[in-house]
Amino acid sequence: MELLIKNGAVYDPVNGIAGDRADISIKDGKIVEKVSSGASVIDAGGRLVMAGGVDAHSHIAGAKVNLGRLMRPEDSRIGLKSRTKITRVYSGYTVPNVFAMGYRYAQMGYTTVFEAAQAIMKARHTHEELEEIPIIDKGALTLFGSNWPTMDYVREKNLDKLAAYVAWGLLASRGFGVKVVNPGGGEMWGFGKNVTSLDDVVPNFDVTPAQIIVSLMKANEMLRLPHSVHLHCNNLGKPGNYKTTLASMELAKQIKPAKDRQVLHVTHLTFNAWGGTNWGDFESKADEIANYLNNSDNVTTDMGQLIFGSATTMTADGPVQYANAKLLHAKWGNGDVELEDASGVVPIFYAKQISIHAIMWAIGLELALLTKDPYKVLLTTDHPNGGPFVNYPEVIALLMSNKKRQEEIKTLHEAVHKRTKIPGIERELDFNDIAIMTRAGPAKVLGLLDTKGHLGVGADADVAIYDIKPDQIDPSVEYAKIKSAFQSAAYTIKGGEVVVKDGQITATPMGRTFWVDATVPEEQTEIMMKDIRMKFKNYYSINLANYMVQDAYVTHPKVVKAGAIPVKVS
Amino acid sequence: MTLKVTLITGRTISQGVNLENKTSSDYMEATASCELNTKDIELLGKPKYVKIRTEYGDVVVKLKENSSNPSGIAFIPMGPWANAVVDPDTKGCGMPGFKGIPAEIDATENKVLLLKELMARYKQ
Amino acid sequence: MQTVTIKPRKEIRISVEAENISPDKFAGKTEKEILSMEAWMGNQKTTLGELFSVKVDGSGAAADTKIVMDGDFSRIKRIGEGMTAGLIMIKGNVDMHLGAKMSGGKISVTGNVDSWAGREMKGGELIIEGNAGYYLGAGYRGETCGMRGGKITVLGSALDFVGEHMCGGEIIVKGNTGILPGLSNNGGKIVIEGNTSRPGSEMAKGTIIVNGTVDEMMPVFKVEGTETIDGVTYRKYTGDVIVNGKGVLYVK
Amino acid sequence: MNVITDALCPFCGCLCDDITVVVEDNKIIEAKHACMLGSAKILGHCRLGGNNIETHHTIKEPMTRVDKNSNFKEVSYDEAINEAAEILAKSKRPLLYGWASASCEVHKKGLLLAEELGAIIDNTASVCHGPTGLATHEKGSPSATLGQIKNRADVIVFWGCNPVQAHPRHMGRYSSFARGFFSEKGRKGRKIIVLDVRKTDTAKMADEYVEIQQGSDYLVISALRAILSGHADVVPASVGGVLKDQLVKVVETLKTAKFGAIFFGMGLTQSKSRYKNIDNAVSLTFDLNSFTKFVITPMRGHYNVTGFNQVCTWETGFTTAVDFSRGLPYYNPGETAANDVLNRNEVDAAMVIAADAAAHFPANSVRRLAKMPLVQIDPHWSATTEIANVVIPTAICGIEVEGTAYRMDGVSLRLRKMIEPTHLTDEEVLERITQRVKELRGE
Repeated sequence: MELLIKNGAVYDPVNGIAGDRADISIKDGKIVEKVSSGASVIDAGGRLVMAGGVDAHSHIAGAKVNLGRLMRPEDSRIGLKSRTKITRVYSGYTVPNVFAMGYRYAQMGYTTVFEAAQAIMKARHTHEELEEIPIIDKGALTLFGSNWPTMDYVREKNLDKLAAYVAWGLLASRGFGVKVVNPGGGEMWGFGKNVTSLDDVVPNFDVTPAQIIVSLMKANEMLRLPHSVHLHCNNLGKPGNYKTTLASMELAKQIKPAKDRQVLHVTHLTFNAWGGTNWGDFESKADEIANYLNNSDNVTTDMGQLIFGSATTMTADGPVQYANAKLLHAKWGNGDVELEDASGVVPIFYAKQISIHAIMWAIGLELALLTKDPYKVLLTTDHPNGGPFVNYPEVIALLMSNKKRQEEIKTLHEAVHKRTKIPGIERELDFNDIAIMTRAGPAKVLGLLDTKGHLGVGADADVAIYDIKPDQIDPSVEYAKIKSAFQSAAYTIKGGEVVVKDGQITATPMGRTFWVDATVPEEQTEIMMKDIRMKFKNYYSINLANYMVQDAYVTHPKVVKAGAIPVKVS
Repeated sequence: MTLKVTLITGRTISQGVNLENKTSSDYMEATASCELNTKDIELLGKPKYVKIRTEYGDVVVKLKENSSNPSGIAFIPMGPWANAVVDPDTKGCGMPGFKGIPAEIDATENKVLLLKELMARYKQ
Repeated sequence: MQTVTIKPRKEIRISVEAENISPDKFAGKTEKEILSMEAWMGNQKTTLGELFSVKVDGSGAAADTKIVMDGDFSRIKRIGEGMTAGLIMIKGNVDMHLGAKMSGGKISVTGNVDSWAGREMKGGELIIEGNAGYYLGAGYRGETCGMRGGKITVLGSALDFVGEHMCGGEIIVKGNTGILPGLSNNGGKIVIEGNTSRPGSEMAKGTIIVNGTVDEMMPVFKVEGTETIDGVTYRKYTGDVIVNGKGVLYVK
Repeated sequence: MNVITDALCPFCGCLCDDITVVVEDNKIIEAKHACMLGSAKILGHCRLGGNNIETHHTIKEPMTRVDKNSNFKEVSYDEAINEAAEILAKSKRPLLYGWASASCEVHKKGLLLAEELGAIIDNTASVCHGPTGLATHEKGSPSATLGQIKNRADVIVFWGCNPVQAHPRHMGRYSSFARGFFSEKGRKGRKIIVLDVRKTDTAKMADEYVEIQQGSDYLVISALRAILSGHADVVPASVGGVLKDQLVKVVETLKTAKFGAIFFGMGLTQSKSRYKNIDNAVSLTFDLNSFTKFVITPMRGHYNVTGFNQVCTWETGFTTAVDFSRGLPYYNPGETAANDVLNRNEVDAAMVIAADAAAHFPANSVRRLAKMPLVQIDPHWSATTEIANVVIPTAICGIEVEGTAYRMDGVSLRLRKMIEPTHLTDEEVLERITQRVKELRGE
């Protein structure tokens, strides 16, 4: 099957194309040099063409997402759409059903999305949902930060075992990368407590969060994993936490990357670039974080942009969620996973006139606008923590238009003037920046730049065409047009197939699931497995034989090879 | 005499063991019964069978002794016999009244209906 | 002034969803237009005309529209849903969700109404001469607020969960109510002339007045002595203490 | 002889995964580690296995009958499937009920059929832990996997549940007797509190038994919460038949736990106040977390009743009792659950699959089912068979077919196939019914 996209105003930062008219040739799901005259043709007519969007951090599948749905029938009753001959039913806004999840991403021109947290023991559930999300390619990051084997090996300073465990854990969970959430805190939440700094000692395991982070970064690089360690910092959700965030970033300096990428991705900064000492003097410290990023090359971040209105917070950070539920008098979901991690789900409503929310809104934007290199700040809302992913076009419009920001600021609590820098920031991002923050950047951060995030030959034929003519629009002024165009792609092409036309779903192919198969020397795995077998015998409530995600749950796998020993090419 | 009780239904192990064995006498033995404590049984005159009546119907089951029941609590294992007398109202939340139904119990000479007979009643 | 008279054409077993029966929807419409309006019976799309005879006199805006319904509507759901103005007068019984989300106007019913009457009501008035079902003036699953405003009067009795999650407005039940009226009440007023049980659990704000007897009191209220309202002396309670509630419960 | 280790027991919500099954000539001759319930299921009722085959009645061939009082006629799968499709396609308010004894893969097919038909789809949680879902909508669900409880819990509460009878291996594997990392003393290191309306076998094993007057659980929970929040003064001397002194003692035990777990059953979900009991118990758990760590977990009955709720939630946004009649999913138990619509006599055709509605619904609902066109899909002859028109036997999930099931704590596991099936699977039958419905509708 061949397809030619003619006359696009192409933004492809990886290949140095910034708005030039170019044709994109597609054959058998890949971008190729050229196609035959028999190819079908889409005339982009000067409209904006980008690679399919890539989201490196979103909560789209698994136990806590489904708990969010279960807790919130009031959310599921909005966004409803009947089935058609092509599509299943849609439901939900902050916690959409699996079908709406895939359709809505595709409708925005996104083609690849990564679920940001799964416990190994609950990974089967994650994959059951991923299997039902239509169209998009996906993958899931696996939690390691409070796992007992992790902490044992960190304490023993046994990096070989740690690397073997990480490799095995990725296989067991069919995971893509190493997620670390409030390291050590998940274990402490097992008895209702938490760590408060990078140097607190986790009782019974005798390790600190800093040691966990550093060791996992080392293991990650030993394994040459495509993605770096993906960190949700300690003290998230607490005023003054920017110091912990900076200290965590600083740890990355000890590590050399094994690949051309960061060694640490620090996620959803909206929730951990906080100054002040309490809710009264709470303020943004996004400028400090941006300043750090501007002077460092081994750390990347994402915004976790806040969107006013309804959101559902969900995270493996169990203790912060209990604190939130208490503070908000909200319903509370908690999901401790034996020997592994915690999690919590709490609904929230972000209001413009609540000072804390107004400041948080500013943090994500400040971070993106004050950090010079857009490759270092990915566009996310930490769906659905900062707000649902369907609001990405709103974020794009805010980043591209100071006028829009200033109008929004007028409607917000006055704290946004005193305790953030956003009112004075004039920078407006251009289409190239946006293409980086939503395509090239996430693909690079994930280590998938070979096939994702760009339109060069050999890339996956994932393309979005938006109803904007870049040479005829002033995003600064016409931000409403920008927003609506990004909400509803003129075309989304996934693996060479037109899946969206004029914002409507036209086909629902099954996407692939990326996971990483990292090899370590067999004997290393065998030594590590002795410990694992002991843990299953004594502590897990299921048998080892039933633990690993079976092939039946990953029917369209895309296996990325990695490993501590050279991979044999077959 | 007529014994006034609060009726509850619930699982038992033999009800569970015979869950996929509904046509057997074992299942009937496991579920077509009513448990009362010794004192209540004596009040009824220690009959073999009892008829249970509620606002919603009546059913004949075998009487069994269970000393752990407080006086005035009658327990019937969940199943077709219990369901002949439970409250069909779902109280606005989908759940019928399987527990806490006011009931009257009398000794009876009538026989316990077989599952087939019980179901046949519903087809009339 | 527009008057729309609706009568059932046939006995209905499978409940019909007829949110189109509302002054807002009927205002300025002709008989023919109303007859062709959509309704759903189970999974079948149908029209009001298939189910009802409709007579229209005059024409007017919603506020000047009166809907007179005569007959058995006990399988017609969602009458007057979301209405903002006008009048619905029902001689007969009606099904669930009567006047759900209504914000203005008035609905009166001579018979009984099924559950969720006045669900998430914001304003207007609902008068029920017969009995009401469960969740009178309550909310939807998972929402934090039920009724927010307006007034509901039931001359008969109501079942469980009257005014659950109520955040405002007023509910008066002349007869008895089932258990847990005013559960999680967060504002508004509930008056029960008859008997009830377990009132005011988890109430944070709002007022509940019981003129009959309380079968079972929740063990979560502070006794505050007595207070006289309109010449009637009540035992006054405040709570629910568990949620540091500022709700007030008066029991005669 | 074939030995399958680490097999899952497809009976109760414990979903024990340590069963060793011995198979000979496609017959299961042994099921090591299984409890009485599990053995009965795996051995006794398996179509080809076990010693009880003569007494245990499975359905051999598809069967139909026009008149419910006449005898069944054995027919081909095609005929039965066609008839089932015709009944469902014609219906204005079809109900698809059951799903507890089937895998998640079956649930997915069922939800697709429900969408296609514009049906109401509901599972057995409706008469079991449906109220637990309703409480989750109100207050959430502070829970944990069972291993977390096994490793840490020093206080365990069983409220309105009787694991000795209903979940025989629960106390050994996950709760009272289980040993773990921080609980190497097992039972000796734990306090067990049982609250119930009668002294069940579980209550007899407790350190503290609190006998509640039937229907008063809600009041008792509120009293515990009031005491916990420092308002013991407003609590009367006796609540729900329990003396205040005992309640105060219980609160002291709860709040001084290092890790506490509450397990609850139908004693809460089915008693007066229904889901509000759970709502209140979740709040008690919430409140206790201000003092220590506490979690709460429902004792789910069937091995995969939880799985249906999971699949239904991720596919529709709602946990069960979903009404697709207007194309959009609509959810409101009290209005859309199986017994709501049956009690109101709204349903005009039904399909019961992997459950026995006729045995577990109140008489009034069964009477309705008995008088409408009724399709049953199940391996076993049950009360529902007695009132069905079309009966389609299928392979037994978890014994003859593999697939996914969710344990009571939401951990998903893969069911094993122990022996070869002799019948079509539920998935195949549902797929074919859906296909036939589409054809009948000209799609």
